[in-house]
Amino acid sequence: MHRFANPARFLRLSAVIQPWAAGATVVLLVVGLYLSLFGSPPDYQQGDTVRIMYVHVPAAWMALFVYVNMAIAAAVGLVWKHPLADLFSKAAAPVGAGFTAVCLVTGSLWGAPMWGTWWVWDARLTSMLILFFLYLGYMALVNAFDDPERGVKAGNVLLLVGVVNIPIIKFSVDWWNTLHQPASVIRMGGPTIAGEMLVPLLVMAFAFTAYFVSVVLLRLKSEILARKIQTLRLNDAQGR
Amino acid sequence: MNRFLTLVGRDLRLALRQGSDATIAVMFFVLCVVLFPFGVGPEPNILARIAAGVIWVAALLASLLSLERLFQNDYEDGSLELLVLTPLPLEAVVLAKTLAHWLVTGVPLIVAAPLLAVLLNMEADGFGVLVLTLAVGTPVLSLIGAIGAALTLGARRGGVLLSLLILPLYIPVLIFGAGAIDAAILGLSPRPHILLLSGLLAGALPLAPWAGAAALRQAVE
Amino acid sequence: MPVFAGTDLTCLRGDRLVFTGLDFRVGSGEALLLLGPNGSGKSSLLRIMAGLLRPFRGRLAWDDAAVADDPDRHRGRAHYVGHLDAVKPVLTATENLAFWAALGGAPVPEERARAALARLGVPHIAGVPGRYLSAGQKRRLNLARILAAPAPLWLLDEPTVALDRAAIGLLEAIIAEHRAGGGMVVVSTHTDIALPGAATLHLDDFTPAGPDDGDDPGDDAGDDDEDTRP
Amino acid sequence: MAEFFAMGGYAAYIWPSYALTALVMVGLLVATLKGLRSREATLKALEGSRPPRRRARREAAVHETAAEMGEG
Repeated sequence: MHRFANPARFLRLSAVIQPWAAGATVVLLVVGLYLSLFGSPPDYQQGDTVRIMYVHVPAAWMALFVYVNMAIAAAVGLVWKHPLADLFSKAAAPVGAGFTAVCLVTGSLWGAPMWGTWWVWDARLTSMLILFFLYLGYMALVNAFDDPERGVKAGNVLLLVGVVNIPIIKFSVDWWNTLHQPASVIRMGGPTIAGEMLVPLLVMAFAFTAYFVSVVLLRLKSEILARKIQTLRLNDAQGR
Repeated sequence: MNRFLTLVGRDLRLALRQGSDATIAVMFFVLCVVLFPFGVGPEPNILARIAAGVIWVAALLASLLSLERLFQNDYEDGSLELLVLTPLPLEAVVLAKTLAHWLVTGVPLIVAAPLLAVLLNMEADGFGVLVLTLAVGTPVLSLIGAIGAALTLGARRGGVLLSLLILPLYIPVLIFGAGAIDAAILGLSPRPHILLLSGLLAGALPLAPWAGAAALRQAVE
Repeated sequence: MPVFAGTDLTCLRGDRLVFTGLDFRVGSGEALLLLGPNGSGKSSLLRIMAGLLRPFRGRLAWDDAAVADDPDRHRGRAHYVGHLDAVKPVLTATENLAFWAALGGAPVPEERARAALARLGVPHIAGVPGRYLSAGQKRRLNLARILAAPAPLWLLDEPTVALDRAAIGLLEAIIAEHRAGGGMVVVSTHTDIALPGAATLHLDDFTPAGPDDGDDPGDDAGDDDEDTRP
Repeated sequence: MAEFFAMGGYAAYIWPSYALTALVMVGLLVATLKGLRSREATLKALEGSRPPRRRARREAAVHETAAEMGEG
């Protein structure tokens, strides 16, 4: 892993991966969209609304997947002082936040016809909302310092604290829900997934992952350039 | 240990001499709670129903109020650098300053809470549990808040940022704190809630000094 | 006879290389004077020596034992005076000082504090709250801190700022006394300060674009993504 | 075809879901590319404005350490 620390080496590697990731994103998205909109049957209970699931559930997976990746990168950045690991979390956060937002809104759009309400204080929804706030907090913190490196490092500590807290939040919210809400009102009466629904779901999940990889590589490159610009400016200011 | 107490003593002395911190937090707490009857109407049953949650939310916000300055003054006048360089481990510095902060701002909240419970017509069964949950919960608020205060040190608009970072992490404390009181009022045992709250305290005690120290080291670098 | 030494120190701030390949050595009773223009890394070097900043590369050693192995111990034997005076406006000079003396492990902090203030020629400010002190008095108060609790290594970053000529003379005498007792001092300064027999270190000798640093770009030059220009 | 767009009567929920997802994904991509292009331009302008020899040397020094950062 440390072999890729050199920005130049990373940029070359990323230039190789980039077209493949971008290509995979396009192909998978086309196939996934076809399957989820045409190629799969409506659910016998939920009708066509089940098609929302094909963006909603992969987005939820991505929201968690991206956060876990960011936290791992934060640990690597803090322990091994790995410069690319530092930048990764910063590059990934907006994408993760985007997927979380997609998950929340599509969930709402799914809930409206199915549950008859746009929002319920269900444990799942609530913990997703909190995850969204964590993303926003991380992004605000990273961008709040004049010295970008300091922001990224503070963000790393926050990500690790968040990792400890996410299970606690999840667990407390689950508990709170069972105490206050009669379980009969809201049930995620999810259909037992049949193969013809699972396939589009997985294809979409892979498409989102490929999209994440391509965008994060671009964002990382952008971050590296930003660092370079900063270095040059500082050197100019120092007159050397 | 002596050094630890020296630092706690100095922070207490500073807080008492420059006054305001403790009184502002507790006044904010009271005002915040008093606003609710104006918002939801004076109906005693409704107030009694929401009392536990309102008092806990107000305590959360009040403890957040003075957190921003937990390390700010020391950071600005150079004391923080010197504290990093003393033989006292930085984790102990964070813990000592957090303890002083809790003594100054957390304890007055615990004292004022029963009074507010009366104003909101809370059932008498909840009073003891209210004080107990606040006694266990407010140190957790101070500890988690210390992490946020260390992280936002030197940031632009640190205060607003601090609330954005910290409030989501406060949610479990709020849930278990208010949950215990509700349980007691409903005649159930508040024990599991209080145990979970104590668990949070046990978890925050090592985590907050570690994370706070890590953040402070970066702040002075 | 303790020796404090650094070998092959490199300091990186962000992506900017402040200095590289820097060696220094301070023995018991010796003094080291850091010279160089603004931005050449005098403060960074002192912060590295104190342990506030981690060197990107290189090793600090106290009597051949790496400082990084036991940072807590190192902090106990160094006093650092930075640009900020760390004076609390609501505490009196004695209280300010006694606090740092107590943290530094002095047995009777109050007494040490008063003695240190007297030694710096400002015994009359003992009971004055920090907010009424002038810049020069605050600086003396900060310098008194290094006397209030004993430590063998003094790291002074521009200690003469805000001091008048008489106070600088006092500081010189205090440093001489400290060195006579086997202490070591590292000072960065723009003004003249008399440190008899002090070694000097010009930091601009170690900046990457400096005149003496014409070494080869290194074996990784081929990895440079921007091609070298004609 | 119209039947397909009607989505069994749930068009008002399904199409916005997909539209929003597309909007977020395309928006992020566009913002990323825009930032990248503008930084590339800034870097080019900065590098063009300095004497090449000194720059190459300093860059070499920085890259040398960056490489060590990787291998160390």
